[in-house]
Amino acid sequence: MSETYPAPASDHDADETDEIDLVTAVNQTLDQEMARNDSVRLMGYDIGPIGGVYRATEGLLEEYGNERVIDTPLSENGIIGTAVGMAMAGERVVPEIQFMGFSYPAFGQIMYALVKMYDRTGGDIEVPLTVRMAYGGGVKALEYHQESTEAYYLHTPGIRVVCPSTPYQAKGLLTASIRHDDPVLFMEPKKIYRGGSQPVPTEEYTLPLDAARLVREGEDVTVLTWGAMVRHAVAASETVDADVEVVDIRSLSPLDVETILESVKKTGRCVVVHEARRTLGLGAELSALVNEYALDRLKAPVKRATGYDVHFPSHDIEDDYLPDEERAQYAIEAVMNYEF
Amino acid sequence: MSETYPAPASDHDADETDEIDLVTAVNQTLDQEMARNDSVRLMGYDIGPIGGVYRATEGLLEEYGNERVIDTPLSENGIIGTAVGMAMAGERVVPEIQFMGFSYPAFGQIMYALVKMYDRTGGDIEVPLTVRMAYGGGVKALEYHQESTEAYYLHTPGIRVVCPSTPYQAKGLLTASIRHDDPVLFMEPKKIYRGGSQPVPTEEYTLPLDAARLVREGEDVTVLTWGAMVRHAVAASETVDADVEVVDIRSLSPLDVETILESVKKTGRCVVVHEARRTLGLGAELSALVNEYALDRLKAPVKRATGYDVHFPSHDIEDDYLPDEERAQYAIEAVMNYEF
Amino acid sequence: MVEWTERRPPEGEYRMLDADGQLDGDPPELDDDELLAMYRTMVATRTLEDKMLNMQRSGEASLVARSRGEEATPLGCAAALAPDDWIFYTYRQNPALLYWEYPMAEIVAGDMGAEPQTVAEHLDTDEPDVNFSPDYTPVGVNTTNAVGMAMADKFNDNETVTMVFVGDGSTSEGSFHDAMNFAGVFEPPVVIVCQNNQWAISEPSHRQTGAETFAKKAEAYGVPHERVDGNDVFAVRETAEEAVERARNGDGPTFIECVTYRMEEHNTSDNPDVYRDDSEQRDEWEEKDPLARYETYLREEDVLDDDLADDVQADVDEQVSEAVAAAREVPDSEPERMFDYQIHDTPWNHAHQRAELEREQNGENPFTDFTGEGFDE
Amino acid sequence: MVEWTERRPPEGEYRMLDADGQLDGDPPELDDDELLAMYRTMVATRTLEDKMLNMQRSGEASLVARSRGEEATPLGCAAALAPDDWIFYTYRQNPALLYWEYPMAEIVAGDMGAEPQTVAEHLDTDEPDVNFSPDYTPVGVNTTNAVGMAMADKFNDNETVTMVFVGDGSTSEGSFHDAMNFAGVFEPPVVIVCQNNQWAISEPSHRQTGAETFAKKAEAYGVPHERVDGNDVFAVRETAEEAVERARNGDGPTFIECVTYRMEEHNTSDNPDVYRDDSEQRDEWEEKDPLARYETYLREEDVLDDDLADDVQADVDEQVSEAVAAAREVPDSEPERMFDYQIHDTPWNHAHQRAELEREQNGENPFTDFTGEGFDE
Ligand SMILES: Cc1ncc(C[n+]2csc(CCOP(=O)(O)OP(=O)(O)O)c2C)c(N)n1
Ligand SMILES: Cc1ncc(C[n+]2csc(CCOP(=O)(O)OP(=O)(O)O)c2C)c(N)n1
Ligand SMILES: [Mg+2]
Ligand SMILES: [Mg+2]
Repeated sequence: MSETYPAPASDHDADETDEIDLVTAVNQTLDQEMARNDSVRLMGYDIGPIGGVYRATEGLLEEYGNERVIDTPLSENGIIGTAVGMAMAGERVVPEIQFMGFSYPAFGQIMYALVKMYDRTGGDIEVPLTVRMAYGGGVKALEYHQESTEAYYLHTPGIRVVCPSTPYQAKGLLTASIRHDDPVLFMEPKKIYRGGSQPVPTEEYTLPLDAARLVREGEDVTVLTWGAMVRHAVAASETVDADVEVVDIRSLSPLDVETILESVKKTGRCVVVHEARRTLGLGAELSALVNEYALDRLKAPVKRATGYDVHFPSHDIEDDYLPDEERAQYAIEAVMNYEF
Repeated sequence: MSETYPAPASDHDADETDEIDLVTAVNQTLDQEMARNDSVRLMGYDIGPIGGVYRATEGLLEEYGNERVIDTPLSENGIIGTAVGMAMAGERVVPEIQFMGFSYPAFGQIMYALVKMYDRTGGDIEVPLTVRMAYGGGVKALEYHQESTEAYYLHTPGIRVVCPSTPYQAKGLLTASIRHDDPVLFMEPKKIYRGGSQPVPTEEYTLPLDAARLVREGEDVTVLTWGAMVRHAVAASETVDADVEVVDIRSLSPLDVETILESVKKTGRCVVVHEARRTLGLGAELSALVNEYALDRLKAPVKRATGYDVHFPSHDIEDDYLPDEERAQYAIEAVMNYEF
Repeated sequence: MVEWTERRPPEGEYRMLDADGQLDGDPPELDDDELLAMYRTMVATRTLEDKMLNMQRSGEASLVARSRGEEATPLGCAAALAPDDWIFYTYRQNPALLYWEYPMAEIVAGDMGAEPQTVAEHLDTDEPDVNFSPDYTPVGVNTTNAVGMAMADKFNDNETVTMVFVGDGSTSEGSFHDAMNFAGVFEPPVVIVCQNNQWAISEPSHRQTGAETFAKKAEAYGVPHERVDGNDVFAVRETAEEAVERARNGDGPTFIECVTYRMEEHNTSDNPDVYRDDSEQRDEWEEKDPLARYETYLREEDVLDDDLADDVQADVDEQVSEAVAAAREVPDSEPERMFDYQIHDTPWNHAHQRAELEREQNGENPFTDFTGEGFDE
Repeated sequence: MVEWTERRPPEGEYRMLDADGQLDGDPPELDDDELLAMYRTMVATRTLEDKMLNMQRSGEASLVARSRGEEATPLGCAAALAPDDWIFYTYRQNPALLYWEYPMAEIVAGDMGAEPQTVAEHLDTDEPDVNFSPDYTPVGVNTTNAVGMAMADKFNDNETVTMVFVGDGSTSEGSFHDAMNFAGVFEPPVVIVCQNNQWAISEPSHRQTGAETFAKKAEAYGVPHERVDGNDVFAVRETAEEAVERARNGDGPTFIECVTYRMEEHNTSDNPDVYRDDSEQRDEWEEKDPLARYETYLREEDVLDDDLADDVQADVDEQVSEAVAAAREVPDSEPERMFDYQIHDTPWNHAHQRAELEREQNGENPFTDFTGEGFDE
């Protein structure tokens, strides 16, 4: 099920590519999907004339008008609630929640309408919404602008959660999310919005929404990670004295359990790297799955190189909160050095 | 740190006890705490003349008047938001959220005000609120009346989460919660509100808010559970062919990691029983902790006998969703029979 | 015992039919068939709800909420719609469903606690001409969804109108605020009806809001509003028709407060004697009963007589009996159905947990997979 | 480029001082010291905010929001309070803070990104006479908390009044609805001020609400309301004083809309040229500048002259310099501080993670505990 990346250019058979960064990939995808399907509409505050506080929707209002790029009142609950209604009417809405940490006022509509309508109607009504949320820390913004609280949504049935780690991934996953008939929470790692460009096929393409991605093959230890942390995991892999396999979880819900277990069974060691707080962050579930289904292959306990169990701290110490190459490296070394 | 229970009557040195059920213990505690401290005020809808939909606040309006037992408009977000403001003014508010599944509209105020004020003010402003929520399934009610979504609050810093499993626990834990200067989410297992009486000291007493409770000692396998599931775990222990230790987690956040690890290190086997959905339910964290800190003692993987990763189903199949004695027993047997 | 003192809502709501069934002003332009269809809906609602109440008492149904004494509100509003319009409702609008011939057996089966797909598969019923949202448990939520749906219709130049019902208590929820606010800004074709029965479980409406009237809430959003006697089916219908027409003509949303009174318990798990002494108001409202009032009018206009009334009742009784019989045939759901409509596809966790559940049902241990590869040992 | 067209808010708001600084009606009962204190606050706000803007540009401060052109609103409202009252504010009310001598160095240090306890420990500042809530990032939330605080004061028969500021955009949040609704029902001593600067980042207020005015929102809740020229410090102050008095006398809440205009960027991460063409309105609002207007009045009344103005500016400059200097002395927080005020006590996870962090800081591997018993190997 897994897919290796970076794929050689020939892999995606793309005659034409654009050298673009992650936020531009998001922008291009929205543009292409809106061009392709009239029922795709964007909603959110500050997505219109200003093109989003990170410019992810730049230019789209001009191109598609204000009934397709809908600037709303400042209410997250109102955005999700009306977006669900539009979806019930057959639209394919892509609401933006400016920051993941501002999704909480919408928790009511998310729980009661977004993730439940399909089940409540016995499959009669689909809600094919893709909720875009910028997430993650390290940008010296205040309080809730820096959070990674995907765990709330991973414990919730009825919604998929997807997170890209590169421009190529962003385009393929966002295209697939918009086209999918389930609600999808699309996490955008804002720290790497402009964190480097790569050639991305100009043509539209999709990537699977239920498959982890093998970033780097290795025999000694598996690192499970996603989003803005992938780069740290890869950097750490290159400096430690071990043959590290890096798996980009990519589809956080549902999890690609096969790929995850396969990798850990092979290496016998596992480290999880994520920005979220540790207690009941996704690392907990990954560790539990490994425990439950690969215990006899484990050569060491699973270690979690994560954020701490605290509110996201102020600027002066945010870097001490966030996992980085060094923290990933320590975790890898710890499990490599473990002896029963 | 742990404490054994049921304590013999002499243990609590109580001359006088009342034979009461869990909801009556809650009612009695609220009464005693309100009598003891004028700043204790209750808030919620339907808590006044009607005394709560489960009668947990019965009689209190008559006794304390409508400035201490405050019937509010029908808005969970308004209840938590104004309760936090009252707490900032020095009150010790005990808001009721009628059902845990109705806490989601309040998620904004919970995240932004309740759990964050103490941190945001560098310890200057305390918010000593105890939010009571009836939780759990098996009562043939609709949708969100049956949920156990404590995981959302366990991944959240700045709030304690506590859950009693007996009338005696309910009184001691609720008293301690109300007197504590942290926000506490007090989960009330409504399925066993009237699920049996026991002698409870008439006098006020507290139980620790950070300690698990050893319900039953055993050598072969540890069952970690809480709330309405404790009775199933105990029942299962008595039928399986193994010497089972049952630990009532009781303090879900923060966890009493010492007691949990001590028990699992002793038995070498662990089962978690909870009503919540499995993925990122508390079982995930417990399994991850055991994996990380007791791997070399494990004789079998940790198994989770839990609810499934679905929306709480309709009446006709709710019993198939909920863990019970049988499911607990299967899990115990599975880990007992495991061989590396 | 502490009880709430009730306050009377301010006078001045629009009324056509007085408490004695006398019409003030022009008779509505409705032919006899239509007049009787409305009558039948009221009778059917009472008959069905009383039957369900009995089923609840005998343990067959789980929780029943009745609209007795409030029927004119959902009925008059729903009757203002046209085929292909949408209704978002709650547990308190059975007349709206029955007017549009929502399958009665589905209502009953739903109350008996089966999964919606089980009901759908076993009752081969026709879709009503008007679209119905599902009934949601969390209150207020549907108002925002209804406004969103109407926004889509506006953007797509559709002619359909969306109507949503909200209780007086539920206007306190943030979702109601969002619904009204988005409606004011986007001006979609939506009619938001506040069925003000003056109680939200145990709380009187003066504990919900300091507003003079619920209708006035619309001022905060620039939404046109009306206030009407919710027990007067003509006044309700006329007001709703105007709102629907406005919506259909592209002139945007309307908020309608229908003033009525909850005569009975909130639902079968409630006992209002504990919290309200309604002896005084109750009598007043008994006199304003929407069915009695309407029936008097129909009889005076010679649209209805004893024979016809008996026929209607007999017909309704039969329909209810058939519905109950059909609902009773709906089997319990297969337990595995709980996994069916979470997301499309079957991810690993669902496949695995479903297998666990099946093993449990078969008396096999569901926890014997230690490799993640399945159970075939 | 697509831009928003601006709409002018309806006329009719209460005004005392016209755009030329001419007073209409009785002069306010304020002595020269008080008049100058208000003047000084406006000057101090501009000076401080411009300084912080520069610090942001040079990378010293992270994100700066200015209240330029809106100063009369927070100033006039805050000046209506008395010691021991409470103010709940946002990033847009520096004049309220400075009027009550909130330590300037704390404002600067906060903007430089230190943990609050680090700031508190290193700046040994005095508490202002009026209580200030913390500044919360998520908008709307503080309104509900303020109403709760006032409810407590009412229940305790305290004489204190709570005032809370909310932006026009933030009235769209559910928490604002709750605040207003609870205020209407419980009638606590609270003054809710909507600082309507007509923009919420890139969205004009006509995209926030269909209401005729923001003041009208209070109708939905039965809360008395006023609408006032937010650039006229006398009108704002008088209106606020009446509201505060009403609150203090037990007559409940007031909602005040202050009509003003956001002259500059939302904050330093914003560029308004992208989304608004304010060339026309900007000039009008420039003419209504609250400081210029007020200064004209003071000069005409001979309360102020060039010398005094120079003195005030010099004094403010010095205060700002000192504040900046003091703030620059605040060191970065100890990383371990992030664990300090989550809950009281130190549970296992905090103790353990704190130890991990300390090891990491010391270049030791933080993941070597495999027993849960700690790191001493
Ligand atoms: C979000 C949410 N909170 C609480 C409840 C519990 N509840 C169900 S009905 C009800 C009262 C609703 O009153 P009202 O809106 O006046 O409608 P009515 O029952 O009078 O028709 C309450 C509190 C709920 N269903 N959803
Ligand atoms: C809950 C929440 N959602 C979104 C934001 C992002 N945000 C910060 S300020 C702002 C605009 C607020 O506008 P307004 O209320 O008019 O205040 P102003 O900035 O004009 O003073 C937004 C959207 C936030 N801080 N909190
Ligand atoms: Mg009602
Ligand atoms: Mg504004």
